[in-house]
Amino acid sequence: MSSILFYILALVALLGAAGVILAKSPMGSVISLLGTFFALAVIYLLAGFQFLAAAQILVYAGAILVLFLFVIMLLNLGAMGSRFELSFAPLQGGRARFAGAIAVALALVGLIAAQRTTLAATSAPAADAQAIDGLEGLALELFGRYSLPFQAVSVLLLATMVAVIVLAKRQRAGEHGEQPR
Amino acid sequence: MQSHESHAWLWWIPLLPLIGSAIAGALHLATLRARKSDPQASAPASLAPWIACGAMLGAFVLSVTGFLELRDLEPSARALASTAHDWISIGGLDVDLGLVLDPLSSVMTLVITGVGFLIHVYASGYMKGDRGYGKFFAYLNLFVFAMLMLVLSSSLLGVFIGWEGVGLCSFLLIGFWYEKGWPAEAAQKAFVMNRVGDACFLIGSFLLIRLFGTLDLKTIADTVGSAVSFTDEQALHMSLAALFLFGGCCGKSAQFPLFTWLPDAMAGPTPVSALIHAATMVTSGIYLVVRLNPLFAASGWVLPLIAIVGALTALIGGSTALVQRDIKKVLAYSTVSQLGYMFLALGSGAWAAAVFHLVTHAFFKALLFLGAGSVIHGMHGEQDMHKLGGLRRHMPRTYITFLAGAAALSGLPLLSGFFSKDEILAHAFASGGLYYGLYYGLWAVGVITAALTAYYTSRMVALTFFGEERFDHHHVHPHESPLVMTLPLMVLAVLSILGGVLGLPPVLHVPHLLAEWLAPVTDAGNKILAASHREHHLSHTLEWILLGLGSAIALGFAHTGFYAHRHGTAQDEFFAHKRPTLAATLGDAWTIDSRYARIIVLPLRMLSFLIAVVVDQFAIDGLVNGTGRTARDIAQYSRRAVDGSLASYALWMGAGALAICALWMWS
Amino acid sequence: MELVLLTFLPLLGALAVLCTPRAAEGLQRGIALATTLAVAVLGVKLFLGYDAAATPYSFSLPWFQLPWRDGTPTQVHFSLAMDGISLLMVTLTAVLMPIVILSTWGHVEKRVKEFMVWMLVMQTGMLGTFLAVDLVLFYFFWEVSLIPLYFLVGIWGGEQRLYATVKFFLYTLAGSLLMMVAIIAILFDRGTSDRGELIAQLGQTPLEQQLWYFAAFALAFGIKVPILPFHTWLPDAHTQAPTSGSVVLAGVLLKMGTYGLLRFCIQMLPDAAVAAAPWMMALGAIGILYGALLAWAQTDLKRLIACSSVSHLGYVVLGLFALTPAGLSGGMLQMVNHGISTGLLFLLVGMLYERRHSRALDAFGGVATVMPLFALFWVFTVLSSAGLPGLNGFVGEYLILLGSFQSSPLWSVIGLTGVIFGAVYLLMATRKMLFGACTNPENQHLTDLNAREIVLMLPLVVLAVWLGVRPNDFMGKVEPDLAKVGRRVAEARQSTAALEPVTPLTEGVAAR
Amino acid sequence: MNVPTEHLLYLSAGLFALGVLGFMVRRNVIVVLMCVELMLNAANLAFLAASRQHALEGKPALQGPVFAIFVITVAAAEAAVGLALIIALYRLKQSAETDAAAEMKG
Repeated sequence: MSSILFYILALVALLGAAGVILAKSPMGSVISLLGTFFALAVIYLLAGFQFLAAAQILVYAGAILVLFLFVIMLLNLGAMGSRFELSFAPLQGGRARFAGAIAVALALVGLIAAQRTTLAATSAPAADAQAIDGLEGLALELFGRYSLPFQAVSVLLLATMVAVIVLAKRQRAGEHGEQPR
Repeated sequence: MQSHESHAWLWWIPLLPLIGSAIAGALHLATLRARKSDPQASAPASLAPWIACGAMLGAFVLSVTGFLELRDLEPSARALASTAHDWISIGGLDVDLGLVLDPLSSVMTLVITGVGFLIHVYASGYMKGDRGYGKFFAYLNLFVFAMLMLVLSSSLLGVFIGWEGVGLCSFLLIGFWYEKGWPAEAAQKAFVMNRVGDACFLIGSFLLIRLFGTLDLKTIADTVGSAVSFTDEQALHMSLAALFLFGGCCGKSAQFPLFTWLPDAMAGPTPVSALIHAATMVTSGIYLVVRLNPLFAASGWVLPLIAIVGALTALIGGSTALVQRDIKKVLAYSTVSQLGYMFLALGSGAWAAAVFHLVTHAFFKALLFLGAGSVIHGMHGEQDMHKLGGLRRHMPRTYITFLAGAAALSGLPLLSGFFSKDEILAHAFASGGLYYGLYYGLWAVGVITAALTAYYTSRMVALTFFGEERFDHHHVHPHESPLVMTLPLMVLAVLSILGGVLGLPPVLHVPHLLAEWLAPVTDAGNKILAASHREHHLSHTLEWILLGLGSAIALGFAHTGFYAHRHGTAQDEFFAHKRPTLAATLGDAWTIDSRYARIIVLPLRMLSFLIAVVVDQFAIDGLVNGTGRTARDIAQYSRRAVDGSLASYALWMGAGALAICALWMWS
Repeated sequence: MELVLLTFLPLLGALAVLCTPRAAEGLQRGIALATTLAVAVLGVKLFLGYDAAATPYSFSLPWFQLPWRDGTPTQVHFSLAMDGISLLMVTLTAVLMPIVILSTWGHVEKRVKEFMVWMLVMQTGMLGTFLAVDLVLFYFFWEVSLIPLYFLVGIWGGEQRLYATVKFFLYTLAGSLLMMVAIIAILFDRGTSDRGELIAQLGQTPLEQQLWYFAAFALAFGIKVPILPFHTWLPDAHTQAPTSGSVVLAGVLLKMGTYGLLRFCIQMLPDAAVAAAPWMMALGAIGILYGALLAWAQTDLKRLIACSSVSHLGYVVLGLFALTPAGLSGGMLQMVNHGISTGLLFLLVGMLYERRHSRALDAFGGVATVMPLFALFWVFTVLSSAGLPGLNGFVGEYLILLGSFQSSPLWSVIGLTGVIFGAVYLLMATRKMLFGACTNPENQHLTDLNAREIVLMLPLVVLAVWLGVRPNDFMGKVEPDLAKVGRRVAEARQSTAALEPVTPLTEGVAAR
Repeated sequence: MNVPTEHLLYLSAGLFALGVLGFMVRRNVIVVLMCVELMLNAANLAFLAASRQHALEGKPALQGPVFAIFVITVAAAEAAVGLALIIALYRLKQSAETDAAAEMKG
């Protein structure tokens, strides 16, 4: 029964992704992206990655998408739906076809790669009920072998915050009259 | 069997002229500054001729003492060797420089220093007042040094030092009056043609090294002389070596393929023509062949080739001299013709006859050149016979001596030219049977050329000294040359007349002095010739017939030539008018020289232009600059791709990702 | 120890010149001349003191280490040594430099300080190249000698000096980079970059690999020599270089190429040399003819001499790759001869250029009447360059042609025609320039050579005559080492039956 | 769910392809950023699919989820910076068009 659910969710995810591209206004694409994220979260759940499903929802859907929403609202891009008609129009014909071809080719490559991975035929998965990413296993892994990357990521986040503040600060200086060059 | 103690004094023979040349050169350079201001103020330089003549006299005296010392030794041991200085011992090549005075080289040194001394004395008068007075004598002495080295050296490389040395001096002396422009071109032509000959000479020397491992002339001659048999590979190498050495001789002795430089060499002062282009340098080819006569004798088909080339050159020289107007050109072509005779003698195996003709030719041709020089000197540089005439009254001494020389050249009986030339014809006739009668043909060519010689000599005498005076009198006042010039003429005249005594024909039952004297050198060659049954004897009757025929031709054609031209240039105009094409071709030495220019020089110049501009500039350089340019173009093109639009960057990123995946897929 | 002094004395001189104030040109010239003279004296002392039998001068110091396979590091040494082969070239460099510096009095006026510094640095580079034993050190000095010339030609050169100097620099650099690749490959293949050991060891590397090393070295040195297709930089570099630059370039730098060919391509890789000999001889012989014909069509005097250098070095290549004792010794001797005769030619052209500021052949005519002393020196040099017996050119040329005749008569004969063309273009230039009537008014009042210029040329003239008359004094010291190379090559020839020379005739003839 | 891993990988490939397409085609910077997020998610999915496969074969390998976590954090950081840039860009150009920012021309 759950495998059918997987195929439905896969379809939802693909449609959501298509929606992101085809949506007329950024708001539309944000919403379809949200749909994709939820579909993926459930897939992770089905595949036995409870923690990651939660992470997916919390971080991706909760934090990043909200950030996108803020920005769209801040710059009230949503309203300028009409202007974006032009922007939606894909690039001149030639480029679009070229891009399409690249995308299709990449998809093919992905498929072939998937094909080629010599995965043993999956007999009926015994029980993917209990979570693969059990917390204590994950924590041992994360803070054991991967402690260095973990620290690195923390530094990365710090750097990001500094960057964003600097970018933002410049804005305020802008308001005091002199145009930021 | 060589005399073991070394004769260091031999080195003084070549060194004296060298020192003379150095001093004369130094004097010339010293007075350079002085003469820059006042051209005539060359007081110290006037010492130069005395030094030069002194050096020549010293060398002559030493040569005579050497000759006498040789005469005392018994024939087989006649060789005075000097200590050999180790010149090159590099890379497996051991060449030591020594001097050897043996019968052949003593004859040559006597001729060189003797005739040379006379010419030096003559030149001190002829060149007086010339700006480069000291320089002239420096070059002349340097030439004699090189010639003596050529004749006395014991190894082939020593000979080559002299060989190119004389080429250099002839270049310097032909181009002596370089301000006039065309002598410089004649000098360059002479040097380059000699260089062609020298290149063949070098190849010959390589072959000799490969065959004999050494370049010492004595060992080579002895090895070939004493060898019983040769493998055919060795025979091939020997004939090739002989051929290439003969190529060298052609270049130096102005034989058929490489003779066109000699007439142009008349651009130099007359004493130079006398010394270099009549008596000494041009005879070096004959000296080399006689020196290595065993090699040439043993090299089968090369001897007939030499004979053919000799006869052909004789004919070309003789026929061209018929129509020349410039007196020195007549003598130049006559020299070419007489050299052809000598090589004809060598080709028919008569080594002594060739040397005999060489000696007599040195006497009468030097005399004729100096005579012509004194005519030119008297006529203030006029050389065209059509503007001379009737000079016998103005220059009696020159006239008489010139007459003696002309008689000897045309082979009038009892004179030196008669005996030497007819001996050559006799030998050619004697070996007539060989190579299905080739030599009979060559003998016939020889006889025809003898007739032509008599004709053009008498024409020259008639046009110059007889008939009405064809020069305008108020400008030109012909006068007799001073004693210092005419004295050598007289000495040479005596030698030309009595020269015949050196080699009287056997029919007179008198020993052939020169043949006996040269016997130790030429025996090996004659033995080999005899071994291959090419030895030949003439019955007495045949000899008398030949002698009679020779004198008849000489007298007859001399007579017709003289009377045709006694009154003036009518005969020449008549001939030019009736047969213009023949006159033209003959005048230009069968147009060989112009053909060389068209067939060899022009294409080479075009090739060099082609290489310089097309291949070098365009192709190779183009390639080099091209790589530079293509690099710049690629950069230019790729710069355009970066046009700032994010979308295109995204596209390139996508394409890049795809490329990497594809690569990964196929790897 | 003297070798280090010899190599780095010029560098000290350069430093000394650097410290002098900019304006004190006289002082700078003085220091430069003094240094070069000191080097010359030391060079001659080393030459005279050199005894082939005794161990050659050598000096070695560990320089730096490079990680090699499985941890054991290879040690690159700073090692200099002077044996027979480099003896002549070191002495020539040492002797030539003071003459070059003395010649700058006439034509270098602006920025004398940098000029002297660059000259002295170049001398260090050149001496180092000839003395270096270690491959890496050789490459280091090779580059040190290359860079100064870039500035010398670039700053003090003629009109299109930039084009010429960039072309020259990139061309030579491209070649030398390939050589560096080969050096690194050898270093990591054999674990040592010391030439002595390599000579012993490289014999075992497979022929195919040896051929690759040979190709790399031959290309780098071929560009420098220059061998035929890579010669187009030489005429441009020479025409635009200042006189002293041209003399050094022709006198020594070109010989680094031929020295390299002898040292690395023949001595170190004999099997490959034997295999490639026919091709190299072909290039050499055709180079002679090509260079001669090229020179014949030139109108610029310096360009003509540059093309004649291409022809003369064709001789050296022909000689070296004949791989016979005569060829090797001839090649070695011709390297020195070419340095002397072409050096003299460039000095003379420089003097003419200082007076007349033109190099075009047709701008002159009848110079001999106005400058007889110049004419004397010019004709002397032309004869030495054309190989007149009795002067230096002949001995080298004869040995080369003899040596190449022993291994392949065809190329020797083609090279021999070069003798004829050699005379043609030199005499053509002499005739156009010296002889004929002095019509051009500017030529009428040219001043003849002054004392400095004559003193400048005397040592070279004396050397030319001495080499021509008594070559054994110089080659005696070189013979043993060249004989070793000759034997080594003969063995290689036996083992690779690829090319056997024309079977030499039984010496002498079936004696009686 | 007994879905074979290939299918998960097909889904991931599909998502990735769409993400790339959007990334290249869309002119609006924000949408481009979203497509980037989409691509990152596709990568996450692939990681987890592989991890699942190992778990099914009996030897659980936790590299997959750990990497997924890192990908998420990086995506978050990237999105933050991207959006900050967009705001700055908007301040400057009053437009979020990709063609607006063309000063970096070669």
